[in-house]
Amino acid sequence: MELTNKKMTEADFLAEREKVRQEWSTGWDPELDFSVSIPYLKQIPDHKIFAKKLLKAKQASVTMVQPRAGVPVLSEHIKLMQYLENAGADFLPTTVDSYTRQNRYREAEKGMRESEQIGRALLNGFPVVNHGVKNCKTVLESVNVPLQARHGTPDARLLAEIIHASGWTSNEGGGISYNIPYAKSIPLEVSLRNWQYCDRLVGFYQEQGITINREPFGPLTGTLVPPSISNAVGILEALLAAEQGVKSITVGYGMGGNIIQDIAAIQALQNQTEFYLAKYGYKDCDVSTVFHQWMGGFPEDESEAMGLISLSATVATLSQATKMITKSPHESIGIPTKEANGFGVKASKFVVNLVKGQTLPSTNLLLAERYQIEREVDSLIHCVVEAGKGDLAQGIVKAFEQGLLDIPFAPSRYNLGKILPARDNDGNIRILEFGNLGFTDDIKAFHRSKISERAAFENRTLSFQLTIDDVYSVSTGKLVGRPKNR
Amino acid sequence: MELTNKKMTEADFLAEREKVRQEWSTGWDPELDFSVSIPYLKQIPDHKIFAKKLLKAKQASVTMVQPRAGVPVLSEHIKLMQYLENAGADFLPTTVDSYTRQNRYREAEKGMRESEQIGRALLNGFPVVNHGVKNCKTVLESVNVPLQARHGTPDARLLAEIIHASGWTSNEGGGISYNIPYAKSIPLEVSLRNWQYCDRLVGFYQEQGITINREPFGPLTGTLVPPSISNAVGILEALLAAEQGVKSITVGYGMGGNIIQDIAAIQALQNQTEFYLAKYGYKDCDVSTVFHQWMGGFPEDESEAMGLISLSATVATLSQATKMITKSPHESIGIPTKEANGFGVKASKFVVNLVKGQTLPSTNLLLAERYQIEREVDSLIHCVVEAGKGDLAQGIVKAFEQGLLDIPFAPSRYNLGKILPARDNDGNIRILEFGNLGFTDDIKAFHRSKISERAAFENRTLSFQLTIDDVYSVSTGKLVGRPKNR
Amino acid sequence: MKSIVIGVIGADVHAVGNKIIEYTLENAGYNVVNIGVLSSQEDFINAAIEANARIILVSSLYGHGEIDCRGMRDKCIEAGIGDIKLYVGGNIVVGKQDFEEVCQRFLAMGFDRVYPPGTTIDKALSDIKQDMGD
Amino acid sequence: MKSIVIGVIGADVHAVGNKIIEYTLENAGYNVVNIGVLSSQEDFINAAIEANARIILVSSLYGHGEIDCRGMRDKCIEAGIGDIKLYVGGNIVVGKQDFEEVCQRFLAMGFDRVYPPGTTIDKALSDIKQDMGD
Ligand code: B12
Ligand code: B12
Repeated sequence: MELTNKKMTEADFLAEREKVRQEWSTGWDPELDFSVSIPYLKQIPDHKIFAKKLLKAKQASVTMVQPRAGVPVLSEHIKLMQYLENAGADFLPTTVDSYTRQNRYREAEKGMRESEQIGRALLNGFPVVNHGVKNCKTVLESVNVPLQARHGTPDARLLAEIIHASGWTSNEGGGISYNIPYAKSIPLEVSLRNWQYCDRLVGFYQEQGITINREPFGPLTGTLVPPSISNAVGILEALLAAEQGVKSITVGYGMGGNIIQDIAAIQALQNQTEFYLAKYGYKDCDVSTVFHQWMGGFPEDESEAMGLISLSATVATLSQATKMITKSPHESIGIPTKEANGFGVKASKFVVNLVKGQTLPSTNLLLAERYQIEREVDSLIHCVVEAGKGDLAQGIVKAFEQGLLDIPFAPSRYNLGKILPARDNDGNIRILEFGNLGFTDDIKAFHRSKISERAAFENRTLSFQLTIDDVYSVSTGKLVGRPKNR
Repeated sequence: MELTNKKMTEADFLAEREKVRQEWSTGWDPELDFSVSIPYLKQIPDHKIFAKKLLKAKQASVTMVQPRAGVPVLSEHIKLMQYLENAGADFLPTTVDSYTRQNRYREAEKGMRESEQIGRALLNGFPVVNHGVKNCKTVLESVNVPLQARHGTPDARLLAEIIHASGWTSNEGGGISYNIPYAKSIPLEVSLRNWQYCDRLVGFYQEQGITINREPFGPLTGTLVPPSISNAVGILEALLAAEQGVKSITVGYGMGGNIIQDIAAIQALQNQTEFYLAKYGYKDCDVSTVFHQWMGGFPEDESEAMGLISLSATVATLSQATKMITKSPHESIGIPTKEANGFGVKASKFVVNLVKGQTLPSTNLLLAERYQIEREVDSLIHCVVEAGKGDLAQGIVKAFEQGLLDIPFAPSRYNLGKILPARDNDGNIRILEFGNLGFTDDIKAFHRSKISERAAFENRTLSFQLTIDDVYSVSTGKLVGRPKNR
Repeated sequence: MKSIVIGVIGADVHAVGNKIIEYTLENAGYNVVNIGVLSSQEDFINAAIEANARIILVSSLYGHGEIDCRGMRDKCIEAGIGDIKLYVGGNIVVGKQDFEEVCQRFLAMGFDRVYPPGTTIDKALSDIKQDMGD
Repeated sequence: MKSIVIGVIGADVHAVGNKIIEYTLENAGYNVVNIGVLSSQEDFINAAIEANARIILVSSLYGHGEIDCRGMRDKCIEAGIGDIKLYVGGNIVVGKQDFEEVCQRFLAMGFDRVYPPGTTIDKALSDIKQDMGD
């Protein structure tokens, strides 16, 4: 069956569902039956429902705080969640381990059991599928804020079934954003198809009056991603989700480092997601935004990391993103202890409380940057639509094939990998090599002139070295990766 | 001899100098003789000269980082300084203990000796006078950046002699800013007179071709000080210093919390200090600014404190202040360990490096706030000039007597203590009770309307309770001290 | 009205907390004698005798509290008010120290109640009420 | 040109460092065989045999390195390249652990060189040169 951007029929969906539930023993659990999951989801109190809390935050213009966190053993994971809630997290995550993300449940099982035995985490997250509905419900029932799964799974169908049936009211991911940065050889057709299922599941619950939030993963590879590329991907995934009946969508963006560009990007993202949803006829979606604290390589020094975390929190708050994802002072080293994770949450929350209500006024500079991002997004989406001859899902596959959409530093072989980003003289992320990126000539000229300005200032030629220097720059305490003598 | 704002004659200065050197045994030290100190100061390399490094920073629009720090025992103090230099401090301080600040050298001696013996600091700083020139030179020679004394001493004449002869090329303080917040019963005539001496000493060195920097203490009581009041005091002290021959002046400001107001305050301070110096005929002074990270009560939690420190650093950098004074995560508890102090330095420095070059564009809001501060400063300085019938020093004494100048929460009985500050709805620091403050009626009306707006929003009457709530607010993680139900 | 003497001891000029303590205790219904900052042990004791106070509440913020408070109980005894309650709070020693130890040091000096940094006056109100017999 | 095999082991997709390592080692004059992310022990070993490599440089960033690297030396021996140098670096275990201990664990697994987090490839170049006999 060819991939198209069409709502799955209920029959197709239910038939596929039977197969999905066969993938691992926990799928057989009768608590996954809709006759059990729907009443369970309906009795969840408002304060644990993602969509409702997001809407309230958006209306109050207050930026909510959410960490990433997950450990393999249930009791430890609950302690972790409770600790982070006490530290002030407005939303809780459950980060899923990397075996589960690749549907390698056998290895996940082994890692989970061994971690239990030796009392030291051998997995980098909580294996939701192996834990199953019962344990996932226990997690939800141990906390007082909404729960979301955060992962990076090209095929998250069983995972989505299990978390939603457990009352976790949000799922992160998407057919592009949980494939291109997270896989090597999974065709986009496959991941897009799988995520249509995840979205259709949410749409199904929506039809029963249960709103579940969906969050495309904004930062992609987290490494020098130009805002228009990540915004375009977020908008495309929002459109695909809406087609399957999703009504609460949170689009995301990973901090770039130039304050004006970051705020412009969040404003453009909110604005254009709403615009495109309306344009395609999805008129009753709630759109909110999430700002990810710096997603690239972190400084090793913990005080510097705290500086970066708090700076990220300041920009997130000024941008009035609905939510921010926090980092910890251990970021460059390894999965944080709960204390280190709480440190990031508390500092971020403190900054939010002090800065909330303050915004960066709309200046020409800000408007110009936002306009630039919006034009670029329009150009990219236009290419996708053209490539798909009107079908968005087809368009996405084609666009990646041809490199019209291209994500820097992505591991996937279904990504052309020809573009090279670099910063301009003010630290804005621009593009040095376009490959086949779907930009009009005037947009390319703008990027070229911006990067040339920098190269001239640094008295060097345009080359991959600029990109490399910028990959290292923030972790070594600079925004622009200048050569030594500058 | 009546106090007037006139440059001390060399004869008067030298005569007084003989007496000052009698105050404590270390004053007799022949290294204080100009025949020794002038050549010593002349051989100090550029990178240890405050004025030169400040000028370079100002020209490059980079905000320099300086902590506060000082412990009683020499060897420990040197370790502390070296540690902070390694952490990235661009300038080093030496915070002086509170007995020395009150010229209680006998108690300082006792505290110093006892600290040496029990191996635990009993003094809250480095007793410069008791240490004398020899030890102070050892400190300077152990580091590679400029050194400054930071204290709070109404009579710092001997202290100034000792530090400058030791090659410390900056001294913080002033006749107002090191009296009103730091003393109870020392008449302003006395402290102003003493600081004329300190400034004249710097002027004397200047005549020998040696530039020493002077820095009025901007934050005053550090507690809800309206920007126009601290700016006016800084400008007045700059004028008094310039009269005595000081050429390098750094005026200061303590963060208030509203980003726009903070940036407006720094811009107004730089601008008006230059303006008034020129107006009074001091045409060749270098003016720079220093932004103090939040000076009021700090949150106890160390991660929150790190959030506040990094937020302060962000605002300082955006304001393009020439220098910032950092705080540590131990602030609310006690004098920090060197590690905790270094934590604040490193986080701040990291933020500077990431944010430098980025500014808040001049918007109407920013310009309006700056204009407001400038008008208020003009109004205050006008009152001082009037009160002194043309003599600034006399005017300052009279203005404080009458409450035309009034500093909130100051311990001095020479301060009327009638004004009460409070925040407006946006967190700007405004004035609730004016006492006799030298504001024109339209300025008062502006403040009243701003605070009434907040009171109306909070549905409560104007009272001291607003001020109290605002004293506690930042340390409890809010900018505006709202009542519980808001 | 029952009297309580407050002030900030030694060469300490931290005035903000002192003003708030005055306001809070007056609101709580006590006769507050505030001798302000930069006060000596003698200033506290004289004020307590004059006002017939039951409690002397010493603030020390700047770190020299340990030196400044030594011998205060003896001076009270000499002055004939040996059984007055002595409170101390603020940031009473230099730096972040183990509070248990710090507390012992001040109890040994004859203080009745010793508070760690961050104890706002509100949190001590119930102790005051108790010692006042309210 | 001397050959070196690089890649990211296990279910790990961190691609940025891998691309930079390739670039750096090529610049240093080696023939780099980059098997990319999501590579198994077998992928590494097959590539090493094919390219006649002297070093296998394993990256592991995501935390499962300990599980993923077990038995790799034995597999090399079985495949007849028992004396190949095995490097491992990145963020090779879960969380912030005492590196001495971590290092011992990997040495015991038969790795020759084990690097703590934050060791960029530049810092390992001199070790590589040495083991290559340059
Ligand atoms: C960017 C990033 C991502 C991107 C990766 C995009 C991509 N496909 O490449 C995204 C967002 C997708 C991602 C996903 C995940 N990530 Co990640 N990620 C990072 C981050 C922030 C930067 C990595 C990076 O690119 N650095 C820049 C490059 C140039 O440096 P590098 O990778 O370290 O490589 C250099 C050196 O390490 C060294 N090196 C590498 N290998 C070797 C080998 C030898 C022998 C030598 C000598 C040197 C060497 O040389 C390289 C070049 O100089 C790091 C944390 C950090 N470092 O700040 C976390 C981090 C690596 N990620 C982590 C984790 C756990 C994950 C996830 C499980 C998700 C999560 N926590 O939510 C998933 C895993 C997915 C998977 N299956 O692998 C953890 C690993 C934890 C641990 N080991 O305990 C880290 C450390 C963050 C943390 N503290 O939690 N991540
Ligand atoms: C504002 C401030 C200043 C202002 C004071 C202005 C003024 N005249 O009042 C200025 C800038 C002038 C200043 C100067 C100095 N300060 Co100061 N200052 C502060 C700061 C930031 C806030 C104090 C404050 O006003 N808080 C708000 C009020 C409401 O709270 P509070 O004072 O703590 O009082 C409350 C409670 O403590 C409690 N309380 C107080 N006393 C008592 C007693 C009892 C019995 C009880 C139950 C409760 C109680 O109730 C009060 C009301 O709720 C604190 C650090 C902090 N807390 O964040 C440092 C701090 C107190 N200062 C300190 C120091 C060292 C100094 C200086 C020596 C200079 C320096 N480091 O550069 C000089 C000292 C001058 C002198 N001779 O005293 C140190 C003391 C260190 C220590 N104990 O180890 C602190 C802790 C900062 C630090 N970590 O280094 N300071």
